[in-house]
Order: sequence, then structure tokens, then C-alpha cells
Amino acid sequence: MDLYEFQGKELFRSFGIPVSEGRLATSPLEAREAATALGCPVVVKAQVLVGGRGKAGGIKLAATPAEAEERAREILGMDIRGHTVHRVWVERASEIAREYYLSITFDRSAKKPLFMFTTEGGVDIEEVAATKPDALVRLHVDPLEGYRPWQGRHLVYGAGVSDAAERRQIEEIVGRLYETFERCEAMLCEINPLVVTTDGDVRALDAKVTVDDNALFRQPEIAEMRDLAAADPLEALAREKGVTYVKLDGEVGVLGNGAGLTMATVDVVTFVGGRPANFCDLGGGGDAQGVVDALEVITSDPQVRAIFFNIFGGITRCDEVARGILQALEQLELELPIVVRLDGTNAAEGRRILEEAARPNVYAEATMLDGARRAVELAGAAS
Amino acid sequence: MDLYEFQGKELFRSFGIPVSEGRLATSPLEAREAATALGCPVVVKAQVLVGGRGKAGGIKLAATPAEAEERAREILGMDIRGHTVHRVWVERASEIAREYYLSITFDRSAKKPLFMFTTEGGVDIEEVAATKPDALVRLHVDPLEGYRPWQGRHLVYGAGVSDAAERRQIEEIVGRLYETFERCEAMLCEINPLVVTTDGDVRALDAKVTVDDNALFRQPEIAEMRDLAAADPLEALAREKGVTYVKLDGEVGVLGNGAGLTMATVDVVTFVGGRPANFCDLGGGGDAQGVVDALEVITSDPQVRAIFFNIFGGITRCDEVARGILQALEQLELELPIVVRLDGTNAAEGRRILEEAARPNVYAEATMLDGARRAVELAGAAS
Amino acid sequence: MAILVGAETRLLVQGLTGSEGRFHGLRNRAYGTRLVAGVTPGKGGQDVEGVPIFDTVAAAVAATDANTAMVFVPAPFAADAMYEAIAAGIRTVVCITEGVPAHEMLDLYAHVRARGVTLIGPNCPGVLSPGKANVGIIPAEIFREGSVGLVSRSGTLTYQIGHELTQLGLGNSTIVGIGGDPIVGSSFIDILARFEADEQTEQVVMVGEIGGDEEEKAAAFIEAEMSKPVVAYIAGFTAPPGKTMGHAGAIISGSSGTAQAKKEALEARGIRVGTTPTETAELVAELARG
Amino acid sequence: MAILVGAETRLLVQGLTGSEGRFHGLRNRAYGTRLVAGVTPGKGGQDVEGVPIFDTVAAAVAATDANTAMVFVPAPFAADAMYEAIAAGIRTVVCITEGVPAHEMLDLYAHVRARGVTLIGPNCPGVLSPGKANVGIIPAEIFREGSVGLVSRSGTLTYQIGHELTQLGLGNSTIVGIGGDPIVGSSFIDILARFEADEQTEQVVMVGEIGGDEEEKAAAFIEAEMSKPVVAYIAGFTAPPGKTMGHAGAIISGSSGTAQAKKEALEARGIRVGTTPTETAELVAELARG
Repeated sequence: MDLYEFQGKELFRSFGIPVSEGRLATSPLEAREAATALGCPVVVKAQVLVGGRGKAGGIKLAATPAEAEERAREILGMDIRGHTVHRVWVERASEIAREYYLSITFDRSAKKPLFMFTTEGGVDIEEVAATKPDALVRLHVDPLEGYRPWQGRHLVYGAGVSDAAERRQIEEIVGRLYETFERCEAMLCEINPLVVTTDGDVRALDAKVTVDDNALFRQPEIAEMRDLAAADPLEALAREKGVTYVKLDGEVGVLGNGAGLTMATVDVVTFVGGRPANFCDLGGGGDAQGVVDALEVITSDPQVRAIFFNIFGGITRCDEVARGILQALEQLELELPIVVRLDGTNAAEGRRILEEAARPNVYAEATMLDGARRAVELAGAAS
Repeated sequence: MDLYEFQGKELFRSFGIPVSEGRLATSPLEAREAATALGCPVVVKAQVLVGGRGKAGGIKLAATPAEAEERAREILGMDIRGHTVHRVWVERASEIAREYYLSITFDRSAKKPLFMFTTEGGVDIEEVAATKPDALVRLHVDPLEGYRPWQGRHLVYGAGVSDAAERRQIEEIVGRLYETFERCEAMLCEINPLVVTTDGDVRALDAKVTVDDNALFRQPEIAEMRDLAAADPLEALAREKGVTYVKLDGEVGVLGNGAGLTMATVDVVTFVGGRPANFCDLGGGGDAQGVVDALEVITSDPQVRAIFFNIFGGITRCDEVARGILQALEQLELELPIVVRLDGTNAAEGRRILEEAARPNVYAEATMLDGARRAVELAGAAS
Repeated sequence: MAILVGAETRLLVQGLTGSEGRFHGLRNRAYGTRLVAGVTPGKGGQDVEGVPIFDTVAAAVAATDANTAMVFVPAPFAADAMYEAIAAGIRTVVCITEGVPAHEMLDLYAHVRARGVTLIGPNCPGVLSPGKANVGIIPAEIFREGSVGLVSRSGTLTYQIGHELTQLGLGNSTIVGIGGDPIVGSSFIDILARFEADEQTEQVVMVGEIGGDEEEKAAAFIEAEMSKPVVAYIAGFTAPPGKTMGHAGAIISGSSGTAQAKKEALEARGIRVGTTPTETAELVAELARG
Repeated sequence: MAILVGAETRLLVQGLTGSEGRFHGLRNRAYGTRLVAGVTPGKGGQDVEGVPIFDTVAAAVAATDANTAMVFVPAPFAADAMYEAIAAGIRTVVCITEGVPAHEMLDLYAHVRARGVTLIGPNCPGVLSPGKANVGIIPAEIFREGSVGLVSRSGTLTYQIGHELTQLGLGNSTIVGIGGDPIVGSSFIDILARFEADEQTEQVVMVGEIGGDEEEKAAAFIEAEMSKPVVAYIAGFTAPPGKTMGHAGAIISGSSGTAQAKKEALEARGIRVGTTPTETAELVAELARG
């Protein structure tokens, strides 16, 4: 689960990492009020879960409350790389002397948390990593042992921070960032830029935090933030139903079990000439109700013309899936063509159930490839 | 640092380990009031830092407040294995169905915390360990990994606790005891007995907690308890002065640097026919002021007739020690004979300083053995 | 010989009394796996269709000499169950449970590696050595015994590929689902190394997907360390670019993590890559024909 | 050859700019130890009598190839300093600092053992190989080179015994103060094993004291594993019984921990025990005369 900048900063603040004071606004007027309360100049920042806001014009300076209102009017409703801006974060502007970069994340190869720090922050950090690898100090943390203060020193001295007061502040922030990372069970805590103000104060000017979805059951404060994060109504419905769903831009609804098989199904639908309408993973279990819920989500997208149901049972049992399809047909009064391919655990039983029900809009296919072809064909005929 | 039962229970309670309700009393009347407030029957328990209170008559049941007053009068002022009882703990009596034993401590050999648990508690646990080793379940905890819930299950199932509700309570207590141990930086947390009441509640009926002295600087709540623990006025003075001092029962004051050398000096004084008045370790540093403080503590004991100063300099510098002795002679107006043996770091310089000062009651000796002999001789002459 | 599970496997199931554990545990037994014990705290002394249940893994191991544990315990308790199994001397742990928090897996990974214990999963379909033993939820009936090793990050995709191989008359030495979570106990490389050392295995299919750089790392390993031919499949060629915001991931791996980038990295090392399960199975069949 | 420190030692002092670190570090150098660097965060670029100071151990090791660290850092920061030294590749750490919390030592002990690093101390006087190198606070002038290995839990008692040996004309291969804290990096047995393997060492003196059961464990090791003769000394024969309240300690070790009990345990294994430093030195001299 990705947090918005304002949520990440709220978290940072609660763990003692200095951030600028700011307020959330959902309308130009609110932005003006925020600017008045905070004192100008302020920065008005689009709250979207995607990088490159600055280049897209989603971050703007305002010298007066009126200007803040105007900037917010420009930014709210903007589309930034496919994400509509619904909220802006208005925050007191900082006089910036220097910009650094600090993050802690999962290094999946080493299977350890990894700190990265450089004094060459602010700009394109991947560029810095590629062209000046020595400027980026990397340091693994042993997960069983946790953070130790020498690691903060290693980062600041390694990156060549020359000012003692700055070093002290950054070492402190490094320790607190690790605490945030561990306590919130984050996969990523990134501060880019970490700025030094002209007064010598060090603070986080941005906050990118990704929290492990699997840990949300014991992170109630963060789980609560999630509701705010659901911008797309279809994705919100999917989350409510416990279905993994990503909206795509085609006509063939795709439902598979397991992320890998579902991804492969999307690939195959594309390769045989179709356009997938979504990625929808039934997940590990997949009882009849789960099938009904998934079909409800998929068919809520009016672009869908046909559905391809590609199931290879393991822990999922094909007879349960078949029952779920029949149940959904009744409950949702579905008339769209549904191509079903069942294999694996209890597949014979599942196929028998569908065959006996003999629904006119349910098409059985024996292979994944044939199923994809048939669904693409049916979607074409329907449009 | 050893905690009294009432302090250990206060700690347990703060970590969620169930204990009986109780109050501290320093007079028979206070004990009566405590019994009235708590409701009878109560148990009146001597608060001393030594085992075997029960056998010595330091734990008594009282059916009424008046009886509690009487029992407290008997117990207060008692001498239990050399410890005078200054306080009693009055606690509501429990109806006990079963008595278990649970502890976590440092296993110095394995260099790991070790849990020990048995359902054969209450009685002499060392006896159980010796005669029925299988009844005592032992389990190490990896210090870097900390406690994991399966370890609690391992203890309760391993010891054969058959009641499910009891198991749940004990598993919970095991986890909390580890938390107490780790957070308070204890060397030992022992519950003997851990009782099951006739109502099926599990609770700690006693509490023995030893906290690492080296960690007290960051355990302010526990460090505060220490002041209460200083019963002997001489030992209190020593603590105030930062001197390691143990009162013994003879006439030769012994001051050494380092616990090992000081212990050896006490041994040698005894072997040559003397009776050491104390064990006093100057410790690692030993600047002039430290020497003054140590001499002040030693000479506060009126039994002392002569002092043996046995110093082998390492990190301690003999010249500093010599200066400290001269300073103490002036400040404390000491007239007792002081035998001084200096070797090691800056010994020549130290000897020269003493020689030049030419104090009539300062005797230089070249070896530990000769120094001990001379001090014993001088103590004999003085008495 | 096959790898990881076989005739020598003495299986213990943690969570055998739960509905999933029972269903799949008994199915594994029906396949021929020696299922010797179940562990559910508080249910010691009971049995599941004749399989004795114990309160602790230590007691189960003492009574049955189990050497392999399969974990069906719910996610919040799964890591604890694995620590218990390892402390009791189990050397191979297969964790089916989905949803184990990643920070717990960081710790557990360090724990198993320090002890030389083999962990497969979590969130994986398990391990099947056709004709010998099945430990997990892989539907064994679609696989037959043979010489193709199969290792995959994805569960159901594994079945799909295995199924396509079977249709073409090819059999498997062992099928290993390593799981797709950020931190899993065994990587592609760990399993590839075992296949390389296994006499029964003559060629290997590696089934990857978008994200991370495990496939790229495996490619380097295959080129440097493997004599047996490897065919790869990557899912997600048409996936839209991810929403991931941070830069840290891409900096660490130096890879964009797309299917196309992985395909190129693999082909640069001389490894053939299928773009659909069907094509992948055909590439294997081609190799098998020599 | 001696053990632990010698001509090959390249010493780095953590806390060289503090008064104790400076005094003893320079004293070690004056004795002939190769003191190559000091580490004090924030003082990088300075020097202490020509010894360069670095901000981090990593920088110091990169510049000077230091292989041994001596720690004079105050107790609350000492463990952190040691982790830093180990992470930078230092293989031998000698911690003089007194007062390191025991729970930190539990963690550090597990850390050094897992990495095969040698840790002496904390709260110890260090290691002296007479004629070769001195790392610590042992007053070297009272020792001469020879064939007696000396290992001790107590600092000043070590000097006393060494002094008495010197008076009797005996010299030492290496003097090791392992420290008397509840958890130290190296035990009697660790050091005895090194003396057994050391060519220069012909006999060993082990200096123990009351409490714990390290001496009893060492006795069993000496009987089973050592060919070289060992003489022991135990301090505290006349110490009053301790105030310790808990039963756990005594149950674990199965020993009362008194000097008399230790003496008996040692003598039962054929190891001679002195009751005063003087008597101990005489026992060694007797053995040396053959």
C-alpha cells in the first residue's frame, strides 16, 4: 500500500522526523485558508500516487493566499500520468540551501533492508546512481539485529557531509527513519529531497512510504489511511470485495487464479488480438462467493464485452468455481458471454457442473489458448 | 541490583503479569491499615534481599487486621540471615490450588537467556532440578531474535500443564516475563511460586528480579528503586561516593584496585592471621578524589585499626593514588596506620611522592604478602 | 533422484486439523507421500484419518522422526510455526500460507540461512516430485515423471506450464513453486543449483514474472554455473507500467523489471524465452528432441 | 609465536583522542605495538602524536590496513563501536571499556561468534605478548618474554601474578585478561585452546575467581584437550557467601561458585591450585624446573 505524501509526512512527524508544517485541501478555497493559516509563501503540491509531479506542473509556489487559491485551482483536477488530482497539500515554503536523498527499502536480492544516502539529491536520483555510483552510499541492515548508530555515521561521513550540526541532524533522522520503516512494516521509506534550509535545519521535503499489505492487519492506523487512497471507484469496489483488480483499457474481462496465471492470460488475450479490460486475480482460495464478487467487479466496467475465466485449480477447487459462476449468473443477471477454462483440482467435477447447467452464455474451452481466442472472438461479435 | 519482592511485583504489574494486590508497611499499625484496606485474610511478608524468608518465620498469614498488626510486629526488626527487616509487604491471601516455577535468567555458559519452567514449584527448586531433571523444562532464547510465542507453548506443553485455560495464561505470562527481562535489562526474573488459584487464575506469588547495574544509567525508574534498597548506612555512603564496598567483620581495612586483586588481598590478610574489616575496590579509574572517598568510607567503620592499601596500577596510576592518600590524610585528619604497596603504572613516581611526604602513619611495603603481614601486625598493636 | 522431496520425506503438517491443511495433507498422503504427523497446539492426542496430532513440533519429531514440515497455519502465526519447526530439527520447511508479513520474512530468512535449513515459500504451491512425493497443493494428476525440472515464482502458472508439458509427452523430475512474495526462502538460483546437481533432471524450465531482478540474476548463474539447458518463461509482457513511486527499488536492482527487459537479459545469456505457456512448452519439447 | 597480538598486529584505537585512550594507546606504541590509526567521529583529519584520526573505522581500515581494534569508547557507546569495527573487517577486538550493559553483550556475543571474530573483554586489561606487542592497559614493564601463558578474569590480579612470576625469573608468552563481566567475548576455554596450539607456550596459569562455573568448565577442557600443564589460582577463598536470591543461577551451573568448590573441581581433574598469588607463582616455578 502506497501512502500519499501528506500521509507519509504525518507518519514521519509521529516518529520525530522533521517535516514542514502543512494542511490538506480539496478545494481552491481550502487551499487559500490553509495558506492564510500557515503564513506565506507556501507550496501547493498535488497529492497523487505517481512520480514526476513536479515536471507535470503539480507543484507550485504561492506568495500570497490568493495566489495559493489560484495555484490550487490549476492543480486540482489535473491528470498526472493517468492520475486525477483530488487533493493538494499546502505547506510552508522552505529556503533551501542543499538537497540530499535518503531512503530505506527492501533489497530483495540480499534479503535485507538497505539504506541509501547521497548529498546529490533532489534531481533524478536514478541518474546519480548510474553516473556517480560512488556518490550514493549504500548500507545493509541486518534484520535480526536492527539499526545501530554507527550506520548513521557511516552514511553521513561516507557521503561527505562536512557540517557537524548537519551530520547530527541527519544521523538522528536516519535512526528515526529506520524506526518508521520497522514499526510501520514499510517496504520503502524514501525522502527525496531531504533538504538543508538556509538556517541549517534538516527536514523531509517529500515522503514516499509503501507499507506491506500483509502487515495491515496489525497496523490499524495505516490501514485506515487506505480508504483515503482509493481514488478509482472500481478499484474501491474491488478492495471492498477483497478482489485483486487492475483496470485496463480493453473489452475482454480477464479473471484468473494467481497473479502469474492471470498475467499470462492477459498476455495471451493480447497476443491473439484482443484487448484485456482488466487484470483480476481470484487469489488463493476462491470459494463460490469470491467468484461472484470478482464477476461483480469485472462487470461493473461498462467496456467489458466478454469474459475469459481461466482457472487452474490447486488450492482453488474447480467445482467451487463452477458453482460460483452459476450463482453469479443468477444473482447478477449476467448476460455477457463467459468463456470458461477449468483445469487442475476437481476440474472434471467443475466441468460437469457447468455442462449440466447448460447456460446459453457460458462457453467451455479445453485450453488457455483456445479460451483466449474464443473470448476475443465473442467480444468482437458483441461490440 | 537486586529488587525487593514489592519492587519486583510493581514491575511485573506494569508489564501485565498478574500479582496479588498488596501494600507496603514499615510499622505494625501500617500493616493493620493495609489489611483493613485490602480485606482479610492477608499475608504479611518480610522484605529482605535474601532467600529462605519462609523457613525463618518471615512470612505469616493473618485472618484479621488485628492479627496482621501482630504478625507485622513479630516480623519487623527480625534478623533473617544477617538482614534486618525494615518493611513488610501485606498482600491479600490467595487460595492456592497448584504451585509452579518460572524464571528467565542469563545462562553465562551458553551466553543466552534461559527460560526454566516446572509444575513442581513452591518447594526447593534446586532439589527438583537435581532429583527430577525432566520435570524442569529449559529453553534458550536467541538474544538477537528475542522471544517467539512457540517458546511459551514449548514450556507449558513440555512441563505437562493439562488445563487449556491455565496454559493460555502461562503462555501470556512467559511472553510478558521476557518483555520485563529485556526492557528492564534484568539478569534474572524469577517467579517462585507461580500459583494457580482455586478459581483457576494464574499469578506471581513472589518476585525476584536482578537488574544489570551497568544498565541503570538508562533505567531511571529502576535506578530510583535503588535508594530504597540501601539498608546499611556504610554501604549507602559507599554507593553515594561511587565506591564498591562490602562490610566484613574484622579490624584490617582493605583497599585494592580491581575486584580480583582486592579479593586476593582479603584472602592474604586472612591467611597471615588477620581479620579483614571490609572489601573495598577502588575500581578501574582511581583518581586522587576516588582514593579520598574510599578512605572516608573505610574509616567510617569504627572497628578498623589499620588499613592495607594494595595497588597494582594498570589504568590506575600509582602517582595519582599516592596523591590521593596524602590528600585524604589532610582532609580526613587520619591517624590510623596505613600500609601502602604500589606496583605497576607509575609506581616509582608514586612511591617517591609518599617517601618525600614522610608521613609517620604511612608504611611502604614492597610486596603484597609483606604489606598484609605489616597491616595485620599494626592492627594487632593498635587494638 | 529428484530434489527436495521424495521417498525419504517424512512429512509433518502444521495446521493439519484446519480445513485446507486436512484437504491437502490427506491428498498428499493419497499420492504416496509419507505423512507421519500433524501439529496443532491443544489438539495433541487426536488424529486426522489415522495421522497422529501433537501439541508441539518437538513432540511430533520425537515420536515420528518427521524431517519435512508443511505449513498451513494462518498468516499471523505462520512464521512462529516455522521457527518452532526449525528449533525442533526440521531441515526442510514448505510454507503454503499466503500473506506472511514481509518484515517477519526478513527475520526468518536470516534465521534459516544461518542454520542451513531449506525453506520453500511462503505463499507457494509447494514441491512435487512426480511418482515419489507431493508436499503442497500442486494438483499432481496433471504431471508425470520425467526429466524436466520446473521452478516457478507463480503457483497456477506452474500448473499451466506443467500441463502443457504433459500434453507434449514430457515429464518432470521435480516441480518447485518458490512463491512470489518479496522475500521467499529459496530463490531461482538456489533451486537451479539443485537441479544442476540432480541426476534425474536433464533440462529445466524457469517460470518468472515481471518485477524484481531475480530472473536477471538467475540468467547470470545459468550462464556461469549450469551445464543443463534452461528454457524460461516470463509472464506480464502486456502489463501496464507499475504505479510504484519510489526510486530505491530500481536503483538497487539496476533493472526496470519489465518482462521485455528480463527476456532480453536472458536471451543475451543464450537462454531461450517463451512468451506464452504454449510456446514455452514447445521450446522444451524441441530441446528434448535434441 | 605467542597468541592474539604480536608483530603482525596493526592496531586501531577507537577513542584515541580521549584521555585514557591517548595515554594507553601511546604507551602501547612506545612498547613497540604498531599503532596505525585512531577513530573518533568528527575528528577525522586530526592526529594524535602522528597517529592519524578517522571519522569511521571503515575509512581507517581502508587507509591503514588495521586488523585489530582496541576500544576505549565510553560504556553507552562501546558496543556500537565494536559493531562498527567488525563491519569494517576488523578480526580481533579488544574492549577495555568497563560498564557495557550485559544485554548489549548478549547480542554482541552472538554477533561475533556468527562471524568468527575474536573479542577480548569488555572490562578487561587487554592482551600483552611480551617483546612483541601490547594492546591494552597491562603495565608491560613488569613482564618479560618467556613460555608461560597467562589467562585471567581479573585485571590487577593478572599483574600481581605476572609480577610474582617475573620475580621468580619466569617469563610469559602472552598475558590475556578476558574480563570479569557476566558475558565476555572469550572464555577461559577459548584462550586455553589457543595456548595449547601455540609453540611458544609451554605451560599456562589460569587466574579465576568466585562466581559462575567457567573454572569448572575449563577444568574439564584441560583434562580432555590439553597436553600442556596448567596451574590455577582462585581469588575469594575468604569471601562471605553472596547475597544472591534467585535459584536460577545455581540450577544452571550446578555449582555453588565458591573458591573452595572450584579448587576441588580443578584438583579432581589433576590441576594444581594456588591459594595466594605467591603460592601460585611458586607452583609454576616448580613445574618449570621440571
